[in-house]
Amino acid sequence: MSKLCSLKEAVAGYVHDGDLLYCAGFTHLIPFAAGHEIIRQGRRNLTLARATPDLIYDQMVAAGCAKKLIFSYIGNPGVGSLRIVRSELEAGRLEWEEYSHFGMISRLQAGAAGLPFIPMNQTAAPDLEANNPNIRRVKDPYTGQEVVTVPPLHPDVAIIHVQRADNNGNSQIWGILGEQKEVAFASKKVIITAEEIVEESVIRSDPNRTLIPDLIVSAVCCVPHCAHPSYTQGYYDRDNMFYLNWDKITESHEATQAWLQEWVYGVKDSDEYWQKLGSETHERLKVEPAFASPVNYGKY
Amino acid sequence: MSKLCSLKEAVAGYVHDGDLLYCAGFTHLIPFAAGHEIIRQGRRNLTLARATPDLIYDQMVAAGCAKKLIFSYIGNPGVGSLRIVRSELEAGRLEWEEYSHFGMISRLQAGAAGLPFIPMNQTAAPDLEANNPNIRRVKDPYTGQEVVTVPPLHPDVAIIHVQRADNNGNSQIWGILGEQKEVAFASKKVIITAEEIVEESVIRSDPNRTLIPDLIVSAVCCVPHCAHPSYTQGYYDRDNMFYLNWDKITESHEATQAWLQEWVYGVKDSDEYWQKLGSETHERLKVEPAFASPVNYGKY
Amino acid sequence: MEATTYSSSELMCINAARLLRDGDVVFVGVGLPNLACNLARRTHAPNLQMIYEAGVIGARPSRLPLSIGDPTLVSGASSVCSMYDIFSFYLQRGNVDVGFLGGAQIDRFGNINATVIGNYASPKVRLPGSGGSQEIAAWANRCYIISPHQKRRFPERVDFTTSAGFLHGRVEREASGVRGKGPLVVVTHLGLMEPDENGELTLTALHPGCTEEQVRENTGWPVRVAPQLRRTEPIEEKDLQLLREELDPQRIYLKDGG
Amino acid sequence: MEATTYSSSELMCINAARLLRDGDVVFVGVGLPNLACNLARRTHAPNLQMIYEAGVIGARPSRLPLSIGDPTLVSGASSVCSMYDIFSFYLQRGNVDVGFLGGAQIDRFGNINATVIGNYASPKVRLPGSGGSQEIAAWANRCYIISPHQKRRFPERVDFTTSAGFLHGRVEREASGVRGKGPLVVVTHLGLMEPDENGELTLTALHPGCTEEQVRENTGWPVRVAPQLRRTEPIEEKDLQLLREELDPQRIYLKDGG
Repeated sequence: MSKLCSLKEAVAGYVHDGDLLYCAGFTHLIPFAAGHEIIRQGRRNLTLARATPDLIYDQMVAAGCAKKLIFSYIGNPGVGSLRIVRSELEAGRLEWEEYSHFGMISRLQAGAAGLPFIPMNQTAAPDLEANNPNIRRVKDPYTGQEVVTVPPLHPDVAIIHVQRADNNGNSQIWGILGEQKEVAFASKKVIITAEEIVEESVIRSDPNRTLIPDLIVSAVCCVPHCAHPSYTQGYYDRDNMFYLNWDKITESHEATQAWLQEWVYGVKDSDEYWQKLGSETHERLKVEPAFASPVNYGKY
Repeated sequence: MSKLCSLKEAVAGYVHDGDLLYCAGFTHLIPFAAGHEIIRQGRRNLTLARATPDLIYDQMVAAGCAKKLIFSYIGNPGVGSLRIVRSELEAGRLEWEEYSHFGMISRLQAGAAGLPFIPMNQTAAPDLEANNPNIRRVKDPYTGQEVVTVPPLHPDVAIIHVQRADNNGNSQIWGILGEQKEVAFASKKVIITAEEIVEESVIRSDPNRTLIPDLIVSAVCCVPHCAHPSYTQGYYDRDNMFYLNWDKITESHEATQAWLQEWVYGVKDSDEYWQKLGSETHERLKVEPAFASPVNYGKY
Repeated sequence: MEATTYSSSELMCINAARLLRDGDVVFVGVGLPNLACNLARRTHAPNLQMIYEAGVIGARPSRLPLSIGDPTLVSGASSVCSMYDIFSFYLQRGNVDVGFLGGAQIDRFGNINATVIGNYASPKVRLPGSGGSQEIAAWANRCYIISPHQKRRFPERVDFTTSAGFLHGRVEREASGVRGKGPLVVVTHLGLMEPDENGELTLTALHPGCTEEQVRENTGWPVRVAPQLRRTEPIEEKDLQLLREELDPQRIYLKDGG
Repeated sequence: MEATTYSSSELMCINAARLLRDGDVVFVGVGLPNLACNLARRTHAPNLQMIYEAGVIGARPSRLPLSIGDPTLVSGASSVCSMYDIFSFYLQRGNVDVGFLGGAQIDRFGNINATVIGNYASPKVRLPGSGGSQEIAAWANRCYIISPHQKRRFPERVDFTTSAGFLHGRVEREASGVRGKGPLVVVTHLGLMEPDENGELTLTALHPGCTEEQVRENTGWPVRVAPQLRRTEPIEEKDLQLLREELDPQRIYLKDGG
């Protein structure tokens, strides 16, 4: 059953004001185009969850989409501070809920597994636990020692960018996997954005590569270059220059809003965005091919 | 650092009397050749853990290697009863510890994750829990509801058959994954048997396919056809005829011992065993190739 | 009109297939459940999703799988994952619509014994044990049981509860908080039994040519008959043909079981 | 003999590399730790295993990674897994020998603050937060901290304990039962500090040309000096050459930080 639709339709149909949203991807495959579409459609009061908010949430916060952030590391990776998010937090204008990476990812694992909590070993670091009532303790019934627990996270909607998917939503990812699979299974609805929509036979020739099965997917959108300025392994490189530029742009409120005007509100969709980036950028982000060794599944 | 050695050396060096052993593989990639080598080397008082003991443990129990079984399903898959194991259990000559599949696999997941226990939702089926003191309860600190727990399993040694590995032990598997990865990380030592030893560059061309990393591997053995009569996806088919024959053979103690004499004690190693099976069997188990679609990682 | 002849396995298989809805996600075992699912997929439920406990999702076996981990399940499947993932991300998470179950004993309240006949510590007969069924019975949205109708298979009370039906009554299952609705239909070669409001299995349908008397004789408790006892639809030639010619041509699972 | 000149980043990086042993499994962050590990792998520790929190194992980056999830970490790596797996199967399971840490504040007992300056609920400065460091500090067998030696970075007590050092003393960490041995060395641009039997960081070595006086002036507590104060080995030209010509030719991380 084909779930193919445009990103505009998917966001209109499945992302609502007040939702708990998880745009997945640990530095890799961050669905920037989906974030921009959400900004264009003017969503408000979202709770934005991501281990690393990254520029995508900095932009969404700057555009006024968010009321709360759930996170484990707020930085501009490899550059420094995430200025918008940081200043909103310091000013008390943005609610937040904070974990370590492992705590955050464990919430997703519990959510994906249908568990009411998941245990983690103690870390002896007391202060986050003291400040987050979601972090609790339970006694290990075998040794009597305490372990730390987190509850499941169940986003209303997850947006997950992948290298290739079929019409039904069976999705394959290679390179850094981050928390993509756990987010998909933890969430109530899943929107897939894919660099390429391929024949079902391509997916079924390599079932071990399928990270997300169609049965949990609500919508599939063909969105090439969706991840810029992050990257898609094998398709294009990370645009580090943009990560550096964002640090400058966000030094001023005016420059930030001007950027949103020009690059988000001012473009129709991700195709127009990509064209606007220009051939020099396209050239700079190109990658030479390097193929995986063949794998024989056999005809059975 | 190469860990390449013969299967004989690996068993001699890493499998000791009294060990808790886990030969991995859920119907796929069962390391029969390793089981036979353990029988030939006369190991005794082993605790044999496997979700499905399958013929490999039936044979090891018949050869007198085992004092205890940890399992979740004892059958001859697709055929019926596992006669040797069943009669030893009924006669009270073999100790046992029993779980559901999910309980068994959860013990491995806890072991692999370094956790003192793992929670599972309730199933309302009371009797296994009442008969196995390892199955306990804990109160979910969020809802106050009880969940069921199992403790980690940490085998002394795991034996894991894979399609291809490099000298260091980086191992790739495709097809049914079963509990291979969890067993490897849960165990104190890991022996890899591989259909093929390949160049490190083959493995590194497709890192997402690597299920087991070298850093937890003690020994790597090149053992083609190790899994017969089970199978290796893409390399040879399951020998269902043998599964049916075993059911007949094990109707009598004499026939069982005669089979062990001829096919285990009577052959030097897995190469001799495979040759002895003969060309008709080789032909019958051949598979036509069917390759996975190419995947481009890109040169970065 | 000449009567169609079929084995009791064929009868049960076709009636089990009828319980499946298009789009269902089914946790499949080998044998009759596998045949029933493939039959449904080839007839009224083309979008049936078959999931196997070995970690295979969306299998499209091109030959009859002879074990739960047959390589034909993998070739052409849509996804493969670990066993831990299939039990946690799929089954425990609530992504499985239907589970098929069987066992050596099924009792008045749909509880199943696949573990031991006699005492657990020193069993008279040691059976295979739970495998996946303890969790399937608890967490699949709907469960169906397939079993030949014999008195020894349908005792008043199982010797050992491997998988929960309605325990001592529906309220007990509901109080436990497990997510699945429990066994909704038991398909035998005589007819269908379904739980009443108290969770007790009652005869709700008879296959063509079968009688209440046969059911009473072959059930280990005084089985009640539903007020509106139905007849199951007659077996159609085209379903038999699919089973015999394409799905199990060697009659490995279709040889008569009762 | 002419004195070799180098930046303080180069000095810290080379001294950090010296702490690594051949065969170590290292949980690597970007920046100086990444350079230190690559330097060690290219010199005395060819079998160093580099693991990244993004889920990359056995990385062999062919260019300088600019983020923790740079694609160059994946191409040519030996394995990639999910973040849940890297934190549970690798770090929590005890498969990581060495973790590198840094932070805005490091206190007398090696506790690290990477979360807030001031009060948590209404912070003066909001820092990035833990990321992976809370668990690395607890569960890696050995931890090393790299930081420029400045008074504001080395307060008597951190404002917020993001990652545990020795808490209020070694016994407190040991009582907590965490598996790792805690911070074993703090590498600064002035020298090395190591915990004494009570877990208090004390000056154990000075880099060539640096003085106890400088260390005292730039530490926020009355720092003790080990009875056997050492000098670190002089920086070798060949290490500088590797860093400058091959590992960070654009001097992205090697531009002077102190």
